[in-house]
Amino acid sequence: MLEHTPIQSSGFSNIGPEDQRTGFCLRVRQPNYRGLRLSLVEGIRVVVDGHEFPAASNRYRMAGRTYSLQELDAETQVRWPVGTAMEVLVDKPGGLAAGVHLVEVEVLLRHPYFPPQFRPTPVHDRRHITIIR
Amino acid sequence: MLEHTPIQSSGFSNIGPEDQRTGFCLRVRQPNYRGLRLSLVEGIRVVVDGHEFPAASNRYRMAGRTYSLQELDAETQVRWPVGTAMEVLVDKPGGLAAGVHLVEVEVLLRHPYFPPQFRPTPVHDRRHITIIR
Amino acid sequence: MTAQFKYGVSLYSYTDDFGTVMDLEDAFYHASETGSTGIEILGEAHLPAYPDIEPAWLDRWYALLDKYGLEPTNYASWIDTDIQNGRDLTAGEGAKQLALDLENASRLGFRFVRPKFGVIDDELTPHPIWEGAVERVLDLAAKLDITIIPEIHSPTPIRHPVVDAYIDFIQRTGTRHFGLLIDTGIFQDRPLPFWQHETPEMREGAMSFLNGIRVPVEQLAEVIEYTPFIQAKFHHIDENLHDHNIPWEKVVPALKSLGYSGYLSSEYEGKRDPWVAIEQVRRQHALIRKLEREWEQAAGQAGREHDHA
Amino acid sequence: MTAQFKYGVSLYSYTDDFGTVMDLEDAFYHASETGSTGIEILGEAHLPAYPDIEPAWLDRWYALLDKYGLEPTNYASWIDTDIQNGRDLTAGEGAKQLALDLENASRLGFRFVRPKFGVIDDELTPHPIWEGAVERVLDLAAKLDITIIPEIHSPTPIRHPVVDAYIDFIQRTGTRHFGLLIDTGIFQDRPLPFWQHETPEMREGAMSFLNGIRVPVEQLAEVIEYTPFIQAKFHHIDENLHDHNIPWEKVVPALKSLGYSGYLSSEYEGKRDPWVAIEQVRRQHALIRKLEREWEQAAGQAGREHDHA
Ligand SMILES: [Mn+2]
Ligand SMILES: [Mn+2]
Repeated sequence: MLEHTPIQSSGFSNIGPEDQRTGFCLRVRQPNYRGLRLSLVEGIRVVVDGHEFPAASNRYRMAGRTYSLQELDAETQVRWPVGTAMEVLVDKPGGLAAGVHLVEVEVLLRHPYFPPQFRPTPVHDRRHITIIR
Repeated sequence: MLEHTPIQSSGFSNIGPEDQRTGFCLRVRQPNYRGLRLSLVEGIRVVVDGHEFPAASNRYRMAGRTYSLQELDAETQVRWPVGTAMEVLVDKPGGLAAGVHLVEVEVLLRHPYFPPQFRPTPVHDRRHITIIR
Repeated sequence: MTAQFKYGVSLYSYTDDFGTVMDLEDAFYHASETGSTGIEILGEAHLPAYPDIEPAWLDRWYALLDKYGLEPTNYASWIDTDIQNGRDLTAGEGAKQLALDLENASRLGFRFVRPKFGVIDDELTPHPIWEGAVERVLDLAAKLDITIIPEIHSPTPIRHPVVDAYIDFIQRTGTRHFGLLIDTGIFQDRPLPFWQHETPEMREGAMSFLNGIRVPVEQLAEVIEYTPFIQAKFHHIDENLHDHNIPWEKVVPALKSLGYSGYLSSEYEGKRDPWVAIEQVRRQHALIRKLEREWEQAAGQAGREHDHA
Repeated sequence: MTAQFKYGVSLYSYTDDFGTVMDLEDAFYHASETGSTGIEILGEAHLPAYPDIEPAWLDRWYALLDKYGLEPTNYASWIDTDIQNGRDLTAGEGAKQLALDLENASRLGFRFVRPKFGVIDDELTPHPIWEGAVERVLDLAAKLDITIIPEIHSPTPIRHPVVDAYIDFIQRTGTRHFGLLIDTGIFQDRPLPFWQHETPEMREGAMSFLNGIRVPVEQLAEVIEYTPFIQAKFHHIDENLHDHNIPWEKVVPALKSLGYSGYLSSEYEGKRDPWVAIEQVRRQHALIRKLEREWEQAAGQAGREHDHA
C-alpha cells in the first residue's frame, strides 16, 4: 500500500553516484479516484525548499518507461492506475543535500468531463520528506 | 486491513433475529505491538452511550471459538495476533437501536515484562459508530 | 408491503482509502457489512490491469462476490473525448471504448454501464459524439443484456436539454438498453464545504452549483420510468444521523411513492481522511433504511385506517 | 576508514501501521528504501501463523529478502513467565518457549534472538527462571549458531545487577552464544511526552524513567565486548533533523571510538499516527549517517594532522 498523501516519503532519493549526483527522484501517488491514461496527465510541478522545478523540465517514469511532458501527451494507452506511484525525475546537478526538505507538488490532470475552464485541474500537496544520502 | 482505531466500524451489529435481539457484537483491533496468547488478555470492558458492560460479563470470539473471561485465562495456546480483530459479544436483550452510538472500550492486557503494578495495562478507545439495523 | 429498495455500495465511496488502507477484499467486506446486496465499481480504478482483466483476477472477483454475498450492479466507464491536447475522439473511437467497457462489464457480471463522456461547456453538455458512439454499441448492449445509463449529475438538473436528448434518443431508437442514472447530488439543498483551493469568487461563479442545485424531488416522477439505477450521493452525515446536504427525508418518500425498487448505491463524496468513508457509508445505510421503514409504517397505518373507514 | 556501522530497521518501528496501512512487503520496501541491509522482526507479530511458520510463507520470506536486498538480523521473542493469573512458567517451560523461537529464527536465517522474560519488580529484574531456561538451550543456540541477547532497556542502566548477572552467566558458562542487546533508550536525556492516561503523579513516581535515565555514553566501553547488536530506539526527530530525546551526537562518536561495526536497528517508538513512522525512520537514518560521516571526516583529518606532526 502507498502512503496516503500524494507525496511519498520512501523513494525520495538522489540520482547518480555519491560524488556525481545529477538530480533527484520523487514518488507521487495517483491522486485521482480513477486511473488516467498518460495523455490526460499534464505533468507534475515540484518545489523543493522554495526552489521550483517546472512540469515541463521534469521526466516521468511509469511502467518501466520514462516520458518527457510532451511524450505524456502522446501516450494514450499506458495508464497511471489508482493505487500506484509515478516517479518524477528532476534534473539538479549535485542532487539534494541529505536531510529534511519541504517538498511541494502540483499534479496537473485533464478531466474531459470537467467544464473546459477547469482543464487541467491541479492537485496540490506539501510536506517535509527526507533525503537519506 | 483493519481500521486504525481499536474500535472497528464494520462488524458493529445486533445479534439475533430482528424482533428478538439478544445483544450486540463489537470488533476490536489487537491494540498491542505483538500478538498475545489469550491468557494474557484480561477482557474488554465496553461502554455504549454511557451504559456499562463489564469485561466479566462479555464473551470473546477468536479463531472460531467463544470464550468467557475465565476461559480466556485458561487458553495459553490460542493467540490474538497483530492485525486481527476480536469479536466482543455483549448480552443486551432487545439489542441496540439502529443509529449512531458513542462506544468506549478498555482492553486489559497483562504484559509479563511490565512491573507487577502495571498488570494489567488498559488500552482505551472511544468513538462514534453505527448500528445499521 | 410495497417494493423495497435494494441497497448497494459504490467503491467510489472509498476513494483514497483504496490502495492506501484498503484492498479489494477489504472493500467487499465493508460493503457487505452494511447489509448491502450490490457492489458497484469503476472499471478504470478497481480493475488493476485495466483495460485488461487477468484470468486469475476474474476468478478472484467471482470468489469474492460469492464469499460476501454481493452481486455486481453498475460498472462506471469513461469516454475521454478530450484525449490529447488538440485532438478529440471520433464517434467510432468512442464506440470502441464503450464496447470495451461493455465487454468487461459483461465478463464481471454487471447489468449496467455508466459511460461518462467528456463535456463541451459549463452545463456539462456531453461531447456531440455521444449519440453516434452509443448508437454503434446498442446491438452489443442488447446481446450482453446490459443497459447503458449516462448519469444525471449536478449541475445538470432533471429538466434540461441534456436529459431531453437522452429521452429523445430512447424514443427514436426504441432501445431497451439505454436509460438514466440519477445521482442524488441533484437534490442537494445546503452548501458543501469549500474544496482545496476553492475561493469565495469561484463559489459565487462557476462552482455555485456546490451550494446545491435543489432539484425538487417531485420531478423524479418525470424520469422514473427511464431510471433503473440511482447513485445515493452524499457528503456528510453527523452523529445524530443528520445529513448536512441531501434531504433524504424528501428523497426517500418520493422514491417510495413512485414504487422505485432498484438500487440505491452509496456514493460517499466527503472528507477523504482515511477510514472515514467506512463509517459514513454505514450511517447513510442506517438513515435510508430508517426512512424507508418509517414510510412503510406510515403507509401501513394509512392502509389500515382506509380499511376501517 | 574505520569499521562502518551496519544499518537496519526493526519492524517494531511500524507498529499500528502493520495490518492497517502496511503489509509485510510494504515494510520490506520501506526498510530497504532507507539504504538498510538488515531487517529485524518480532516473531509473535510478523509471523502470521506464530508459533508456526507455513511453508508458503517461508518461501515468500526468502523471496522478499532477495528482492529487497535485506538480511535477517534479530528476532524478538517473549517468555511469558506470568502466563496465567496465579501460575508462572517453570524453567523447563521457559526453555521450551525459547527453543521454539530459536528454531523459528534459524529457519528464517536470523543470527540473533532477543528473549524478553517477564520481570518481578520495578527495576525490571527478570524472573529467576531466566538463567535455567537459557542454560538449557545453550547447546541448541550453538548448534544453530544463534546468539541469545537479552535487552538492556530503560529503566535498567548499564551498571546494574541485571547486567552483572548476564555477564556473570557468560563468564560462568563460557558460552559464545549469549550476549547483550543495548537499546539506545538508556541514553535518553530529555523527557518523553506523556502517554495515554499518564498523570503527572505517575510521571513523578513509577514512570519517572520516561524523563530519561541518562546513562553516560562512556559506560558503553564497559559492555561493548558483550554487545553484538544495538537497537537504535528513538521517539521524535523534527524537520531540522534534531532528535528531541536521544543524544545521537554523543552516542555515535562513542560507538565509533569503540570500533562498533554491528547493526544499528531502528526502533521508532513515538506517535502512532499512520505513516508517521516511515518518515521518522528515514530521518533517523539520515541523522546517524550524517554523524558517522562527520566522525570519519574528523578522524581522517586528525589522522592526516598526526602524519604531518
Ligand atoms: Mn454519481
Ligand atoms: Mn528495544
